[in-house]
Amino acid sequence: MNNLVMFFILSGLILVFSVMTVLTRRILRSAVFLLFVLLATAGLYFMLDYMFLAAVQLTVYAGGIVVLIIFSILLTSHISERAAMAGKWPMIASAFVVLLGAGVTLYTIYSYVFKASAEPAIPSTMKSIGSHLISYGEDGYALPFEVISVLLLAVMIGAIIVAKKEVK
Amino acid sequence: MNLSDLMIMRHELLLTLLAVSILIMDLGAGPKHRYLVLPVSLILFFVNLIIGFLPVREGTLFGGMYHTSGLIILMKNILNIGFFIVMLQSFTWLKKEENKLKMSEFYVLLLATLIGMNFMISSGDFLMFYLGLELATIPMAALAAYVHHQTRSAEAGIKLILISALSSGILLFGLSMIYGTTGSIFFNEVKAAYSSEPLQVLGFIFFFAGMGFKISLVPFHLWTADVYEGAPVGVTSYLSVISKGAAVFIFILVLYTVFTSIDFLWKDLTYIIAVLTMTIGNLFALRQKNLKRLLAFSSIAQAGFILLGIIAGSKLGMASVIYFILVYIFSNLGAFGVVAAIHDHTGKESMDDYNGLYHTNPRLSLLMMLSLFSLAGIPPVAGFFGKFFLFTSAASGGYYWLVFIAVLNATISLYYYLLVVKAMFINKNDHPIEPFSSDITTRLGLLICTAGIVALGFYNTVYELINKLSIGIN
Amino acid sequence: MHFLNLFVVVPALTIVAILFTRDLKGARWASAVGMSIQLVLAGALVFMYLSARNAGVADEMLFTADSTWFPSLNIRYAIGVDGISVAMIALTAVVIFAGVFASWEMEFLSREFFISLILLCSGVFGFFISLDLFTMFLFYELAVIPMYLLIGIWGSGPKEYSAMKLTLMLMGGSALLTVGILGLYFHSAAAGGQHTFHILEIAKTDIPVTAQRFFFPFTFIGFGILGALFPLHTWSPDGHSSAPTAVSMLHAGVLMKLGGYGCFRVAMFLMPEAANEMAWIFIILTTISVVYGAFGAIWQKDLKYINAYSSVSHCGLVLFALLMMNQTAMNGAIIQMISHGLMTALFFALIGMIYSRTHTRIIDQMGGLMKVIPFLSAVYVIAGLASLGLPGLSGFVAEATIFVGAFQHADTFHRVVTIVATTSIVITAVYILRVIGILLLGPIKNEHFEHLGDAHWYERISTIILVLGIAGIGLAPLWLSDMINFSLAPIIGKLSGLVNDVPLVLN
Amino acid sequence: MHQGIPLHYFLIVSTLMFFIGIFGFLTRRNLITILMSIELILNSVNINFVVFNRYLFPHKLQGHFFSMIVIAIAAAEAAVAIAIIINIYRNFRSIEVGKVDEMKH
Amino acid sequence: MHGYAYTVYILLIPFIIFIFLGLFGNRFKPMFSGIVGSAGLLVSFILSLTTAYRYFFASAPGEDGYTAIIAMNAVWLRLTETLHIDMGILLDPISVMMLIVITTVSLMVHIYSIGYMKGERGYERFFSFLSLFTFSMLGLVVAANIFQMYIFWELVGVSSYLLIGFYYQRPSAVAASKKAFIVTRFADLGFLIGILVLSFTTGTFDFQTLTDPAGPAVTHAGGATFLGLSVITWSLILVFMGGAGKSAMFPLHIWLPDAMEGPTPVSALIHAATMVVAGVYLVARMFPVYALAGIPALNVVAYVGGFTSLFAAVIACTQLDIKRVLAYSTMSQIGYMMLALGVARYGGHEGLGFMASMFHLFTHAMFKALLFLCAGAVIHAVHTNYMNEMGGLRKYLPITHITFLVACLTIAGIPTFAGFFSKDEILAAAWHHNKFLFFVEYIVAGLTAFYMFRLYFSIFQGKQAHYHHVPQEAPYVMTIPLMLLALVSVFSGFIPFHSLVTSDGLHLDTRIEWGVAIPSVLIAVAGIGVAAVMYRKESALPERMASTFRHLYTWSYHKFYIDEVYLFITKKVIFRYISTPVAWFDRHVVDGTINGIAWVIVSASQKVKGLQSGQLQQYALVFVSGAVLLILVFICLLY
Repeated sequence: MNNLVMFFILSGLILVFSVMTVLTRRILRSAVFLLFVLLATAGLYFMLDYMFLAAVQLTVYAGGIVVLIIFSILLTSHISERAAMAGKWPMIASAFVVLLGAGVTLYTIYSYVFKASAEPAIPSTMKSIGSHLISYGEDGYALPFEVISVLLLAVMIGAIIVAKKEVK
Repeated sequence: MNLSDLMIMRHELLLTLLAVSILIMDLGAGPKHRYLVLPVSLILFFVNLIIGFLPVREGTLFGGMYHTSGLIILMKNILNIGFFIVMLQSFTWLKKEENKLKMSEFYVLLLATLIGMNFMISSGDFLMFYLGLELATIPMAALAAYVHHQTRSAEAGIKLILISALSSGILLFGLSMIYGTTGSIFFNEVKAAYSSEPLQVLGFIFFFAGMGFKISLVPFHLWTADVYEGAPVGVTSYLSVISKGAAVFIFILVLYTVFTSIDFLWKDLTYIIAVLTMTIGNLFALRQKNLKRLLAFSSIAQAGFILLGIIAGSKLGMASVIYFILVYIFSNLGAFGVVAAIHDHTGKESMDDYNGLYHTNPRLSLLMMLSLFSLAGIPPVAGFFGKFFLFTSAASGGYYWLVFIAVLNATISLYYYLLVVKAMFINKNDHPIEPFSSDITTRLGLLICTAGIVALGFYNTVYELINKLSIGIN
Repeated sequence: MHFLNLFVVVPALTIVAILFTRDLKGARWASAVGMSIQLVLAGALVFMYLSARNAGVADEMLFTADSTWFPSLNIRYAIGVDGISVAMIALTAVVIFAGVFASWEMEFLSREFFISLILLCSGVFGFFISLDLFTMFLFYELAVIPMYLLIGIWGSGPKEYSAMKLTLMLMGGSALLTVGILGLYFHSAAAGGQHTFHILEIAKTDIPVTAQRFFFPFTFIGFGILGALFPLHTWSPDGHSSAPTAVSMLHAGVLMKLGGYGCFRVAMFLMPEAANEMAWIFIILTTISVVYGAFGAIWQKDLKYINAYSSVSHCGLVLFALLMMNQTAMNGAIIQMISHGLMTALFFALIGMIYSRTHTRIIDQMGGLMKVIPFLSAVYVIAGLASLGLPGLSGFVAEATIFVGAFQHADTFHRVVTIVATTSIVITAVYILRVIGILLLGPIKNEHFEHLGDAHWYERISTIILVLGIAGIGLAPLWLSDMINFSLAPIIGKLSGLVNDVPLVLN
Repeated sequence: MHQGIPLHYFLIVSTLMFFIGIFGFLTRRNLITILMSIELILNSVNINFVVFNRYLFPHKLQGHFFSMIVIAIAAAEAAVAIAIIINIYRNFRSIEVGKVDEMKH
Repeated sequence: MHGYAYTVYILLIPFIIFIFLGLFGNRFKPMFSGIVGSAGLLVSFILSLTTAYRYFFASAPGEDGYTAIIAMNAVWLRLTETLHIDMGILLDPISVMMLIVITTVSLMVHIYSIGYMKGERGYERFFSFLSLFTFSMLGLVVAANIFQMYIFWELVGVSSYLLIGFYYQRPSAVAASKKAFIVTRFADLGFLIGILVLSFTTGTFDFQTLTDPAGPAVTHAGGATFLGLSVITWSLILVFMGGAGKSAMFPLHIWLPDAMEGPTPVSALIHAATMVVAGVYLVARMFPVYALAGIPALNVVAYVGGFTSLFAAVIACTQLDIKRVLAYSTMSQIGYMMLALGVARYGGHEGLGFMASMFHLFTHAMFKALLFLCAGAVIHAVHTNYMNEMGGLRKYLPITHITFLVACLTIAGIPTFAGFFSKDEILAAAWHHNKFLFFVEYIVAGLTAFYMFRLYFSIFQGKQAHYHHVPQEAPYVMTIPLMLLALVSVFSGFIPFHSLVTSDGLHLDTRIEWGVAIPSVLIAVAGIGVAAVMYRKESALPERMASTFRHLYTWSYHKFYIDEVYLFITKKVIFRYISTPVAWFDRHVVDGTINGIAWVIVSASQKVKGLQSGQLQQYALVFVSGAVLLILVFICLLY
């Protein structure tokens, strides 16, 4: 029961701040709302016993991305600047499409009977996660782990190249 | 698992090694010797290309996340060939003064995307697939935004990164549904558990939309033209050929090996999308004056043709698709090579600038014509065979009306290809592009394209090899 | 190397030779030599073919060769000829030979011109020797596409428009054709069997009637567009009028015959039941085309337009006769193809030669040319007479055979349309004589014309070889007719056969 | 179900979040807020993966690691996107998406 | 076996001369081609005479009378199992007779032309064409096969075209040649369709099989009918249409007067003596079929012939161009022949008309050729075609005058001259079968005498016209043929046609039926008398007559406006209301549709460009909408 209450609080936060993120006209606020959403999501992960993931969510998402976003906002806009929204018709069209999509998707999800696996769960402790992460066998994630390092390297170079000021 | 097992990943490892060595060379070389990095990387990549053809063990690694087969290696080699040509073609542009400080990074980024594609093709689960896809996409955005002083380049970059993020979001949502309904992200397990439950269909369609973005299928194509136009020519040709080719490869692999149980569904889906893609692509291409943009839309239409092979769901279909991609690499890179050469020397890329080109630069015009004819599917160049085989595979599934629509579209596409031919050969121009001679690398690139366009059709071994390796839905 | 391969190899070598030349002089001599060899080869082929037949060889196709190209798809490079293709090859050789000499003074980008021209003709030769639908289709498109450049670069008038229209319409035709060919391919074997593109092998299998009904229109119209089937003929007047001389010759003379040839060799031969069922639709269309083309020609003022419409009429007669589906009429159709090929080539050659002198093609601006350029004028009259079906020239042989054959049909409908079609011979006479009257006879309208020079030696070669062909067939048609008849027999046999009905698989 | 919360509840939240993100993507005029919408989308996907993993297939950690990778990629994407946005800002002096339409038709 | 194989040379010699002169004629002096042509024809003439002698006289006719001989036959083109076009030579009484007619007249014309055409440009071309014509005409008459006949029929037509248009720089000649060709071509269309129908019904082209009274044509006569007539009858009517065209029967006659634009020897040979009777010959050739299987068709022949003879005679009375008068006279006389055939029946005395027709054909060929050659000599001398610009030439051109007079008397049917005998037979045949036509022919006889002597008096008598230079008699090379032909005209009436050329090959007993003959002679004399009164001396009588019968005169003078009707049909109807709309339709509707498709595609391309707005969010909207739409379609509708 507690969990349920907790869930409703968290999901309520998520949904409200999500909406506010996309609707508020102040960009910085929007970033802050996003931060709340991400934090609440982390809360969900905690609830589901995925501590490590929740930590990652907090550090990388809330700590990294949102900070990056806030920096860039500060770099490119004034605090007081109010962001414009799309015109009336794009809004209506987008809302229509989104509502339709959400409706169909929800309906489909709701009418689907999920089948749980009967096999016993494995613990999601730091230790097991760590060993999975460096394992290269069944259910091991060493390869993605390595590849993502290549990705990050490439992205680093790319971001530098793009953002670097031209030497005239 | 031991070291020799890792050799199964030879393609990816070598590429990574290459990327890192270029980076180190670039860092290590003093300002005086930096210009040497480019030719050295070219040569190294050529060596890699050759090594790629050496026999390698097939196998599965990392608990099924990574696997190779003769087919996959073939695909990787095809991509390598295209990559080499792109490297050759962007050489002149990279040497320019404006790129002095970011020459070798270009190759590194390109290599990173190629590594991503290789992983993507070799992936045995959706995680690696997704990772490869992103690795092949995100650096692309940086490459598209490579030219600082051009607003268009930045515009291309932002459009690419944002739409690709959106599409990967949608794709991921689909994947999450696939995961939720099948309990696995591994291809073979997903295959076993997949049926046509509505939620699974939904997941599949989101997945399809995400792939549609990469292959630029209508209606997920709109970014294509803008990005192609704004990005540097080398990046555009890379996007239009290698990037798209890799996406098609993994797409067809996934369709043929994972979603076999809902083939009726994706066949219908492909039917609709194929018709839309060919027609819309052509309609937009009709009135383009900018060569890059024209080729962008034409490449959308070509993607529609590719679907004709996919829809067959047979060994023949896959062979035709792979063969077509190979042909398409040569033809499109031939066309882009000419555009790049002219752009490098004159900065012009409008069709009107090409008026009377034949009288000043006959060889470039001839190659351009050959490439365009190959794209249009005119014999005796390779494109004819490629297209004909695609049509054959669609017909083998009984999709005769689709073939008919496709061939009509091929006729429409011939119209705008001929417009370019007309500009070069027929139109008069008081100030035609002056005769110029290109770098050895550009020439080499164009030569490879020409050879490919001319010989690929008649040299049946290539097709037979592809056919031997291809698979179909059983 | 196999003998028939030479027909593709010689043009290819000629093209290579032209690549090594520097200017017009070299290019034209290289072409002339190459095409003379080709002419000799064609003559040798006719001779070899006839002697083989006389020696009692009864195979459907002679000089066959078959090598696999794409084994997985069973695409083969299969070649072979029967009497009909031999005749068409001979026609092509004559016309291209004449065409080379007719473009003797092509100054502008001469090497490119001759290369494209010969590329075109190699496509045509390849088409006629092919027994495999794939290679046939390949050569077909190969023959069509150089037209764009040939008309676009070296043409006159609204050349870009015409070139584009011609190319697109013909490619539209090949769009239909693709479907037809693929349909044939996938119905060429019983379930589980190896599909094939080989014409003779497809002919041995019974394609389900439902499939035939679907694919016959595709194939027939596809080829029909090239054969100027009404109402898809409009590329022809524009294309022909804008094309340079040799191209008009080759296009109207030979390329349009690809359409007729394909119509019966592929569409009708391989899908006989559907051909029988649907013939009436196309008979009506072709009847219209025959009469309509002739009426259309009366009104025209441009020489090339007149001839183009006349081609519509005459080629309509080819398809008309083919659809009659009896041996006599089909024989007539093939003779008509050859006859029309020769005479229309002659017409276009002459029009080109006259144009190069008078710099106009509008008949009202000319007159009395007979006095100043008697040779060309006399040949023009001969061509005209051949066109209106004068006995002793090839046109008559063809028309007589067609009309007699068509009229032998037991069905009243066929006989009625035959009578309608025969009226074209009067209308043809009207426009031919009108042109001759205005153009060649009467007083000289323009004093500049007083000093025109008559034909040069190369122009004489070009025209005389065609006149010889026309008169040769006209005076002694029996050998040709017999040669064709022999090869028609299996086709007719197939057309009157029956197969069982199996449903068509179609998504 | 798990701890008394039905699976569907999570899915409803994530789905709504997904579409809110898409709505934001479609309507916000500022490139950075568009980027934030993307983060919403990715976040919702993560919830899906995690929830599926926990509720349905806890015998492996596929969903869990998938989410992790997505988070990492989201970061990478954001990095490049922000780099380009800064570049755009330099070029256009604005990060209004409507102004970035030099190439069209 | 039969020993007639040499007859092929009768044909081949002119053909070789045609080829030779056509290719190399201009290498030699002009006179050379004339001599070569005439010499060649002389050989043909002698061979023809030999053939005739051998055929008719050297061996007595058998029980079946004169039977047909196939001198040679070779397949030229195989069409079906049974139908094949052969090149053969069929010798029977009428073809042998025609050989004589053609070679004789042609020889005379050749010799005459050597003088007449002197100094003309294209001399060798003229002789080359003449040879071509002779070849074609000979081929036509000896044809063993109806399709062979059609082939030569066409060749004759084209030779006629070439010769009428000989003065190709004269627009009127060009127009006339074109008209001749097209009108006859139109008629030949009927002939061709007739052949098609006939061959379809009978399964043969062969004349002998066709005309065999027990053959398929006759036995199939009772077959299917169309509009009340049997198919065979229809085919015969269609075949007759071809004949009517060539023989200038109403209403296909309009080309013949215009054909006089050709050189006069051509008119003599082609448009008087030989080609124009091809239609008569055709009907005669097919006569057994007509008589046994297609009586309605034969009636058509009779009435068309009768009407044409009257119609042409009326017009001839008012024309001023002497060649045109002769042309209408030719039409009128051919009408006689047609009528004779039309009133004949197969076998015995019923076949009198057939024999009469052939007889008249023969005599007419001679005297009409003579008339034309004389006219040529006159024109040669005075350089005008119009009789009102002539007069009193009697003393300048004595030989021409005498020969012309002989010819006029012959055509008028004055006894002892050839025309009398042949015309009398025709009238007798008509009398026995159709009284109405018989009376028509009486009128025509009178009119004939009138207009011929109107011509004679206007040219040779009457007032002395003013000439630019003194007219001179033609050289001997021209006058000798005149004299020869005059001799033939006088005496050919005594040839025993009734035992040589009959409908069934058997001997036919005839005698002159005085009851018919005497009135006709009287009418002829009356006609001559009227002409003498009106034209012998200059008088106002013709004017008065003209004003009295003003309408008739004007209509007759304008040839009953038939030309105008044709002009209306061709220029207005075909050109303006068919061809022009067809051309318009082709450019705007058919081609317009094709261009319209292109336009639609291009404008669709223009319309959709808004989709590519450059707006990132719009792209995304399309992206998402596409995905949602697909989901809707596939989840809600399809699965």
